[in-house]
Amino acid sequence: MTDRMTISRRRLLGTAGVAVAMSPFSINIARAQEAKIKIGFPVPLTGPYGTEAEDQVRAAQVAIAEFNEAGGLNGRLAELLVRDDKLNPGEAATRAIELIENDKINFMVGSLSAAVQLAVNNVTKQRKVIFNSISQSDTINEVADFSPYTFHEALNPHMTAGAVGRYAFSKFGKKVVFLTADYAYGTEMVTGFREAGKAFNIEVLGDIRHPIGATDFSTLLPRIQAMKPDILCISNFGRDQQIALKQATDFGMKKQMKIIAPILLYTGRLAAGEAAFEGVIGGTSYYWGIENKIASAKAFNDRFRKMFGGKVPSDYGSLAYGGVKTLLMGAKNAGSVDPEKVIPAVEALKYDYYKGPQFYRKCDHQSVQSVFIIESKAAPKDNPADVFNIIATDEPAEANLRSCEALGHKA
Amino acid sequence: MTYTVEKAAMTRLPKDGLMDMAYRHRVLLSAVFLLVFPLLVPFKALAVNILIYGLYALGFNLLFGYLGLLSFGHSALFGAGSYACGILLVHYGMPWWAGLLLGTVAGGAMAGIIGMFAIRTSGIYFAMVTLALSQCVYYIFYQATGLTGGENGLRGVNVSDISIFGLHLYFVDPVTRYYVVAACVILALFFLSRILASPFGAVIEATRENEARARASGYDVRRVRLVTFILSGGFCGLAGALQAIHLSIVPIETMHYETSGLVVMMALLGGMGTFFGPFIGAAVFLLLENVVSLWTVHWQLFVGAVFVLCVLFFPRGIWGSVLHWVKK
Amino acid sequence: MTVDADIILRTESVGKRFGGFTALRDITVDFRRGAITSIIGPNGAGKSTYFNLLSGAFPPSSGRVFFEGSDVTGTPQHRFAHMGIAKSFQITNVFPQLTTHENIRVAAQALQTCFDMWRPRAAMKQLSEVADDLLVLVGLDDRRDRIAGTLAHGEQRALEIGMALASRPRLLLLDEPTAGMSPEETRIMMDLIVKLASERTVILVEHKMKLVMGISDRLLVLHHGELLAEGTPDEIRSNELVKRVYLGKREH
Amino acid sequence: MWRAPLQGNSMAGLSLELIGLQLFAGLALGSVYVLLAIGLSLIFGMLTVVNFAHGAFFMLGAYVGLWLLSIGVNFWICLVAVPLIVGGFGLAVERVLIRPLYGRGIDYPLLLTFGLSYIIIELVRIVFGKSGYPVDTPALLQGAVDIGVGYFPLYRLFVMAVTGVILIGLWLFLERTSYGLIIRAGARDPQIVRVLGVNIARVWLMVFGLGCGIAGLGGLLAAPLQGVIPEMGGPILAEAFVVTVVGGMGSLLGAVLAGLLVGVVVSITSLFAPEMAKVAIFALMAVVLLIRPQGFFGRAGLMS
Repeated sequence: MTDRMTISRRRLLGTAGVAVAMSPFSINIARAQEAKIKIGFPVPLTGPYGTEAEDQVRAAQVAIAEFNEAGGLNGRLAELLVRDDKLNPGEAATRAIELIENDKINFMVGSLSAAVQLAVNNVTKQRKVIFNSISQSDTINEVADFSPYTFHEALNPHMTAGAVGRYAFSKFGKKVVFLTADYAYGTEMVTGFREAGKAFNIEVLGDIRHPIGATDFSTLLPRIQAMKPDILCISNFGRDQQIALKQATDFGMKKQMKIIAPILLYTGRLAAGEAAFEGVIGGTSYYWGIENKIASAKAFNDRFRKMFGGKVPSDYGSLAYGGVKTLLMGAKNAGSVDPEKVIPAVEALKYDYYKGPQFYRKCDHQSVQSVFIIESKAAPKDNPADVFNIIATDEPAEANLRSCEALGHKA
Repeated sequence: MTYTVEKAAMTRLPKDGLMDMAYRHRVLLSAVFLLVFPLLVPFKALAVNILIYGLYALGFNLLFGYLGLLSFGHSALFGAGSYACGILLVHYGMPWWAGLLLGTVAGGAMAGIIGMFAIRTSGIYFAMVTLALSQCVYYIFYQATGLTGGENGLRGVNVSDISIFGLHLYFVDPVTRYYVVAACVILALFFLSRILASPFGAVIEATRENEARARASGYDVRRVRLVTFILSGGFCGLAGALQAIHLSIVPIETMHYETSGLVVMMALLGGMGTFFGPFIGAAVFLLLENVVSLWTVHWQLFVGAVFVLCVLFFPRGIWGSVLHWVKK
Repeated sequence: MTVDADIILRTESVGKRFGGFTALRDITVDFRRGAITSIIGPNGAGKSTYFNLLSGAFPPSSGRVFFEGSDVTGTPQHRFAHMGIAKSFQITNVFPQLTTHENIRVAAQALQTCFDMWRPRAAMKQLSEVADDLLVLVGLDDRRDRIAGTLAHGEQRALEIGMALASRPRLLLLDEPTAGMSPEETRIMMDLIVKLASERTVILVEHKMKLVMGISDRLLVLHHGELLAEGTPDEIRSNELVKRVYLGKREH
Repeated sequence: MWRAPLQGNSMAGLSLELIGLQLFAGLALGSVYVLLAIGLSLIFGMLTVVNFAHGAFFMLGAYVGLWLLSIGVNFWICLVAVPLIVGGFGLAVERVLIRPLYGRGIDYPLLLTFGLSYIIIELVRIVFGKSGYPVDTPALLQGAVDIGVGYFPLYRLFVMAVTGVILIGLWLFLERTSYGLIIRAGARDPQIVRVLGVNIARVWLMVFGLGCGIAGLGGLLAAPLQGVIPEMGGPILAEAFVVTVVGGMGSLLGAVLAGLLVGVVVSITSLFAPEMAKVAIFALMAVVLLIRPQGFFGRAGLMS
């Protein structure tokens, strides 16, 4: 008994250490109890997506705080055990094993890259621990990687690209060139766009793959200009996206064609500046500006602002809120943390926690949800966080997902 | 360059009973130590990682510490073992032991392929050629998504039940996993110990000490290098294969050049050209990283500082310094 | 050509060019078995280049080298030890971190095994004995367990010759064996060379002509990369050409 | 399992103009490599130090520029100030960290700078944060101009021009000054310089500072192209290494020619199999090393 206490205290201090290092949030150590519901939370705190990861932690803290204030699970409170996955699947797997074997966590939520989520998922499903993934991937829906313990709160590329494609192809023309980062995220996006484009008879003039982590697109852009497309669809992530958009702007391409992207990252836009993103159209799972129309978003934003000095949550951050919240509400509804009871309870949820109505599809536990189509503004007027216009909403519909059969699940 | 503090210490002190005995029974000693080692580490998965990276550093050390060739391409050897094991288990349904065995072979084979090209060069050029070739290997594995899973990594290298001579073990259990890996590592230590004490071990030392003299004495230095590189690849391949079944995934990062840099760091920290140095380096590095990264997100500052201080003030590394001190 | 048992080594119009520079031109020499042959010449005469061709450090640009009647031109250097040719270097060349005994033991091992990774080397007793015998021969038996790098210069040269002998060569090539030695060390080395020559052929390159006159059976004189003269010490002494280009100048 | 590198329709629109433009883009890209590689090569040739922190100095240049711009310093002044500041930092690094390692073998400085790059990157993260910042192209240099085969961003032409100026300046420095004479002699044979009785320590210090300063300038120039982020030095360092090795370590002419060659190889690969652009760089290096292990203009056996 004493042994376990020391270990858990050491761990707690560790958790607190991470939290303090990333102030302003802190964990309530005083109230720490043996019977807390523990949620492991591996995110890439170090490295290029550190800012994004910090926002994920913040949003997850909001969900924890709300759950605990509402009395927890019959008085049993929840806590978040944050770990740095370093954006490395090997490290993430090690951390996931540690969280399960050592900290005896009840649930796992987290990840910011497809590779990391698949690694964590592999660990959790082998050990029968529920994992809610909060970053994009089509692969995790497929039968080979899916397990009953796998949930996917984030959008997947098929949904995102489909929504953006349906909007863009109907408005800007049929001649399309794809510029895509050469890895699963990018290729899955292109597949999604092409799939959506069938209905519009789009003509693909070029499908150019660039290596991930490219810092210069100048050798690709003249060729794209020569192809004279109506739409240039840039499917890459993070810094790749920022540099591609910046350099496309420098080459004067925005005057020649419409640039679209499956996802416009809120933090990415802030890092790259307004000039690079101006006029680019893309999708997002969440943008704080939807609060004018959606009450749950308003409530979530207000709570977030209150806890973190007026900041607004980012897109990937808000996914962490949803991911943690659904599992905790599932546990609450099930009256237990036993995975076999929590799974059906989460499956049964019809929730509207932060972005309008959502539910998990039975066969692949993919969250069916809306996709917001946004356009990057020229220059924010008075609020520096006011960077996007919402120009359309792709309402939640199972029809926008790949069918269960296509994913290899039995119908 | 010379790192043979350990051996020199031994030849200097042949009569020193305790040291001599410790030296002769070093494999047995390490086996005893590894038995209790998990109790000293915060969690088992970390202990397993230390064993795996220690083994990886051991393989690297054979080439760098004992032969004197600095490779910046060892990630390709580690990765080859990892992917071979993973692919055989996932796509061909082979048993775990076959994965480990063929992972070892794959590490050696990859070393053979890279070595055939790289062995013609030496010094900094050898480091650069191995770096370039390992990057090529990285991109090949990256592109071969059908087999390797590409950037998503290879998932599903799941080993749950294993049986050894009628003994049934549940591999997912952390304690079992640790001791299975530890057994493999002790086996590898035994092999390394035999190699170092063998006639070929003497050739390796001689080649490092003085290449021209070794050649004049009648040794085919290029082949000595190639064979040592292949042996090094075998150890690294086994380490990679163990990692695959430990994590049950093979991330593409395994092949990345940062994985090569990591092993240089560990070997340097522990003490190059010493028997236990690589394990001590791996243990200290991973424990520090674990502790510091719980304490601050800026753990890389710490890693960099340890590295710089080590180069400046402890070029012999931790274990090398200890042995040097004992020798005095 | 006919195989003459008396000829151990033969170079047939060998030459060596480095880029545009011709270091050695058209040298044909027969080296007699059992003799001490010294290669002499002023600085830059091509002595070292010729020595390196004989010892296989690099192949000639033209011509051929025959050892005991077989063509060894272009044979990799590590094969030479196995054929029965051993050499010592101009600059001291031992395994500095190994003991004196281990230095010779490793050298002796080359004839037996290289890639044996399983047997403990301690089990190969006869190699250790060979090393001990050679230590006695070169006068280092009292330095057996010293780290080679800590030996005196003359001792290291002796050790190197011991290592060369470990491959039981029929032909021993020595590149300026007394370079940098004190007069006392030089004397000991010369005695050793004469002793060694009783059982094997010795070819040595030497800068100091006076030194080798007394011990050599034959001399080769190189000048500007060409063979100037060849013969017994007496013949060389009386050779007008040699006198003009070599003896005429002040010896240093 | 292999994806076809070419999509069926991707050859459309291949014209002479495009190939010309592509070659030009390659040269423009290469000129950034050159800025990094000449420093690496200079430092290696003189000090036999493989500077793994060179990418960090590149990144540092971008951040120093960012900081100067943010406090209102004009971009044109930055062009002078940034290399001076980063070069000054380089001097300190050589003096304090690298000098104690001379004579200890070539691996030690390499390993030290490897660790140093971690420290520099993390310090920048602490000071400037983990996410990147945009850097606007200077107003005078915005837009694209017609270069005969098509339009090309003015700023990239400017980067080429600056690289040209640096190369000419460096050439004059090496050819016309006594320091330059020493450096050239030293790059050919470090022994000679020592024999000449020159205070080699001062020359080495200066060469290291000079190399780092040029890397810093490269970072500043790259900032408007790609923004700044603490990790930006990593990929370019790998590419600069390839350039240095292909050109021959220690050879300035080699660094320049190889830099442009690598740029062109990348741009031509981009035309036919863009996803292979990175592989092509390393494959080029492997091939060159196999055919000519010392690189185009390197001294054979330098490092054995």
